[in-house]
Amino acid sequence: MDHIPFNFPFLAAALLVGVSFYIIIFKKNLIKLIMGVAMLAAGVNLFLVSLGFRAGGAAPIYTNVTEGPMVMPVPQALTLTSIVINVAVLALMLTMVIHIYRHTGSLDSEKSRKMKG
Amino acid sequence: MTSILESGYAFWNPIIWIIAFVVVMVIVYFFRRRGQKQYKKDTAQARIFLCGEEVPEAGQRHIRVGNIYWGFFETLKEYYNQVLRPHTGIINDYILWFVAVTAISVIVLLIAGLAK
Amino acid sequence: MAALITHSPILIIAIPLLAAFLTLPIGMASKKARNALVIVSLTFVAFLVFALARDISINGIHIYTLGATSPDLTTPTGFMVPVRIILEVDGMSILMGIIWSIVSLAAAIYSLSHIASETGQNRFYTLLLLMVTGGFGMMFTGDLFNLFVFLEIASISGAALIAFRTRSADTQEGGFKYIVVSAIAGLMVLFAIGLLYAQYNLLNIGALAQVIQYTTLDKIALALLLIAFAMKTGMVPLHLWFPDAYSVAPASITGMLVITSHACMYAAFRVCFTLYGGVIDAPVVGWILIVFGLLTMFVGVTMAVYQKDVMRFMSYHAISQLGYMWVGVGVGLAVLGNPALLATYGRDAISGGIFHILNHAMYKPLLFFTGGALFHYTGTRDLTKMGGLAHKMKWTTILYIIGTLSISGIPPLNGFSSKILIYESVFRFNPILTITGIIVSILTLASFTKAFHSAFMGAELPEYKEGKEVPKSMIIAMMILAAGIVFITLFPSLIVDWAIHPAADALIDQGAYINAVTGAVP
Amino acid sequence: MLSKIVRTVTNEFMLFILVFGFYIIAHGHLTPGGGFQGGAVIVSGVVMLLVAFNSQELKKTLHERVLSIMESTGALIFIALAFAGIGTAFCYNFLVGSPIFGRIPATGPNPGDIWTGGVIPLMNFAVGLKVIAGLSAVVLAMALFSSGEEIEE
Amino acid sequence: MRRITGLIALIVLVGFLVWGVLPPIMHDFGYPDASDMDDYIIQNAQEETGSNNVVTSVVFDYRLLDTLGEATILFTAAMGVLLLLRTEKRRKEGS
Repeated sequence: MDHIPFNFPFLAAALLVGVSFYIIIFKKNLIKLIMGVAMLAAGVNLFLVSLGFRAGGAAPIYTNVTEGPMVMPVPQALTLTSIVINVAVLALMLTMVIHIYRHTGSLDSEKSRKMKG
Repeated sequence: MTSILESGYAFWNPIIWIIAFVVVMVIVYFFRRRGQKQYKKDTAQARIFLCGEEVPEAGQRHIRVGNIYWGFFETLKEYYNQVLRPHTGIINDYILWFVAVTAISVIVLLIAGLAK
Repeated sequence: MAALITHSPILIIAIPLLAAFLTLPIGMASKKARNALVIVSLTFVAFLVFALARDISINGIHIYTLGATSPDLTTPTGFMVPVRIILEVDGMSILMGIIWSIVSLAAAIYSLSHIASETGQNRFYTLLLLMVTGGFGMMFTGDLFNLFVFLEIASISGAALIAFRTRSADTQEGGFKYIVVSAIAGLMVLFAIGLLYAQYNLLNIGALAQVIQYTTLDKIALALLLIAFAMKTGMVPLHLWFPDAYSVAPASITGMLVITSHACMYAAFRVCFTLYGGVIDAPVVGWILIVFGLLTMFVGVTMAVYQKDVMRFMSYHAISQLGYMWVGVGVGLAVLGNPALLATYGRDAISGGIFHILNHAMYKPLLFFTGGALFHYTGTRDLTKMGGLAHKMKWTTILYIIGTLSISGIPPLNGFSSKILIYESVFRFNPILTITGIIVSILTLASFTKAFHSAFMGAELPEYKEGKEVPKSMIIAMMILAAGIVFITLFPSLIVDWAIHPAADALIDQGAYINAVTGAVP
Repeated sequence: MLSKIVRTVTNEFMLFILVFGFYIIAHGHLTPGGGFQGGAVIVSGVVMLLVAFNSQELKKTLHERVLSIMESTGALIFIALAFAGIGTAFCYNFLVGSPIFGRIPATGPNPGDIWTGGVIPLMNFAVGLKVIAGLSAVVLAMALFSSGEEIEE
Repeated sequence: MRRITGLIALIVLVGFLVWGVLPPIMHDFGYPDASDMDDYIIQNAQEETGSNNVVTSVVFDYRLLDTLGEATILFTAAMGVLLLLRTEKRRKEGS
């Protein structure tokens, strides 16, 4: 199989990181901010898992596999770990946002702010 | 002696410092012994004298934190206006600072790499 | 005993984990048994840490390969690259481990009565033990991705603990800010790990340090790693989340969070000195650290003078103290490539920075604990509502005075002995740094005097007439840290010779770290 | 609480979801999958139940207390399996070559044998138990809290 | 003002990231530079761990401590969520 132009998966991962940073910086809604964090995690995971790809490689599982090169297993393991970590982080973030909304009645990061200076 | 800390120019020894401190305290106590003899506690001598005025209650008499170092903040008002501006308390700004500082340091590192 | 020492690195990580998994079932049965479990496990871990420290002072770097046929078999036989996760404990790691064991034990003892009136204590102690696990893992691991995992463990449990008091909105806000910042910093660390993995197909720090090239991708990865860890540390201008998170947490957790930020600082040092040590553009990175360190010192202390909330006030002081460490170690990093200057003052500067980490880890949790005692007594964190508390809280007052003198570098306390190391070594690099440090120290003393007057001095206020001194376990926890302060005060050079100089040499000597992994001759 | 049709279909499908999830957990060392993936599949079934019936109905069958105990149990089994290898080294796969799950498969492509993998299948089960309990506890707690009534610990 | 600075910083950082992952600097997608560790694992995973699924053998044998930490993080998150969503009605020692 030939080269994929512009390292497209890496490029997509980097652009996904950029878009999610845009969301995190410029969207005041806390739920949107959490979505931005989730997208950031997705971008990093896409980058990690696409690191291990080898052209024409099969999944690194020997059960009834056809002979040939195999893609790297370690990035897939790292991605699995990072996915679970991000699930945990998102669950906790959403819990705190629920509480913030209970207390302040607002999801705007500027209106629901108590501490400054 | 396990207390001598060799630091660049000189050394630092807390034991010697403490000994000197105790000696000075002894001298101070000696001077204090030779003070005014006919001072008696719990008499009119011990009461606070405020130009003959009535001394206010404990609650009013206490200087609260807001009033301490008023002149300091008055002098440095301009500085504090500047330094308080980034402390917005908005989470989006925090991440914006992170992105900005990361970008700046990447630029610095790459330019330094080019220079050599 | 020998087997215990051999396995101690993983036991130190795994025993708090096991205790955390056991806390909930046991706590449902009996409260006393749960508290006993927490205290006993943390005490045993502290004992293991000191035994390991003694072993390292004798035999050098302690290495542990997980899952291998023999713990010291770092690379598979007949293969040059480490495949499994390797724990690597050297002088610097074990110093951080000693700090973390002492402070976590003190915090657990402090919590016994500080949160006695709250619900959900089983889960509180579970998360506390998990946080201890994360901290030890960050300090002892020799694997980049493993570092990221333990960083996330410490961050998530810390965020949940910050938001422990759910009745008020600001705790939730502080916890939310902390976890968002931690998640983004952790993801950037992960991105940098991916950049390194893409080039060298390695995750072990020592093996990476052997083959790293300092290419463009490595520079981007270095910037991402350094700034992400610095953000977790609370370096100006990335410190904005710091007071929000630290001021609302329960005081015992705040004391532990200080050490987690030191652990992130340790990770940043590990990246600069060990991972990139051979190839790094030392003066540039050193000056980056120095400039941000100066900003951190000055902005932190000036913001602290301005504060009226006792915990925010102390959090800003924590920020400004972190600046001393950045400056000291940054100066050492700036002259890393120059052996003559390194021998003249670079090593002293690094030692001063690390010594300040130790001292700060003793007196800043103590001050946070006294702040928590004030909160426990008055029910508020607002200094404007306090006054005349010294009449009731005698022990707290004495301990607060010890911490204040120590943090403002008043001789003969330990803050002075580390600050004089930093001042005199940094002076030869650039006098401006020393002058700034002295000014910051003066402002620190001034602001703590202000807080002391407004909280403790003055006549007894009517609203605080009744009520008595805080419970005994809080006093004991503060006493532990005060005892550490007094010991370091009396024998500074003992500490420096036994703990600080080995740590500084462990940072400087990159070859030993690499050899411990790859077994190659330098 | 949705209509009767939805509830009946959910009840029927729950069985298949459970079987599929346990299949993924059990064959984690032979085919793509493992404890986390299978656990997530089963928790998706729990979420389906949560949508079909409301949280109060589900609370009668799933208690946070039981779920917490289950999660702690899974975690304890996991770390105990990791500790068990400490004779050689922590996390050592001590069951390879032993009668339990001890067979070594033929190198290279092979049809696969369920009786291999050493501690890996056991750890898959422990992690699966943990993920099922933990995630469903989280989802249930959030649903109960946002539906207005507080959970009891 | 904030929007301008934010956009500039964002574009600079993401520009560096994109520039870094494009071919001259990053390796071509599908043709990694080095793969010693992964080749070793692919070759020896079956004998050492007895598992056909190499990813599972990495997750549960070679990098088991990461997986332990990952399970711990899930445990932590469940603990944290149940801690934060606990009842506030009972003032007595709860849980």
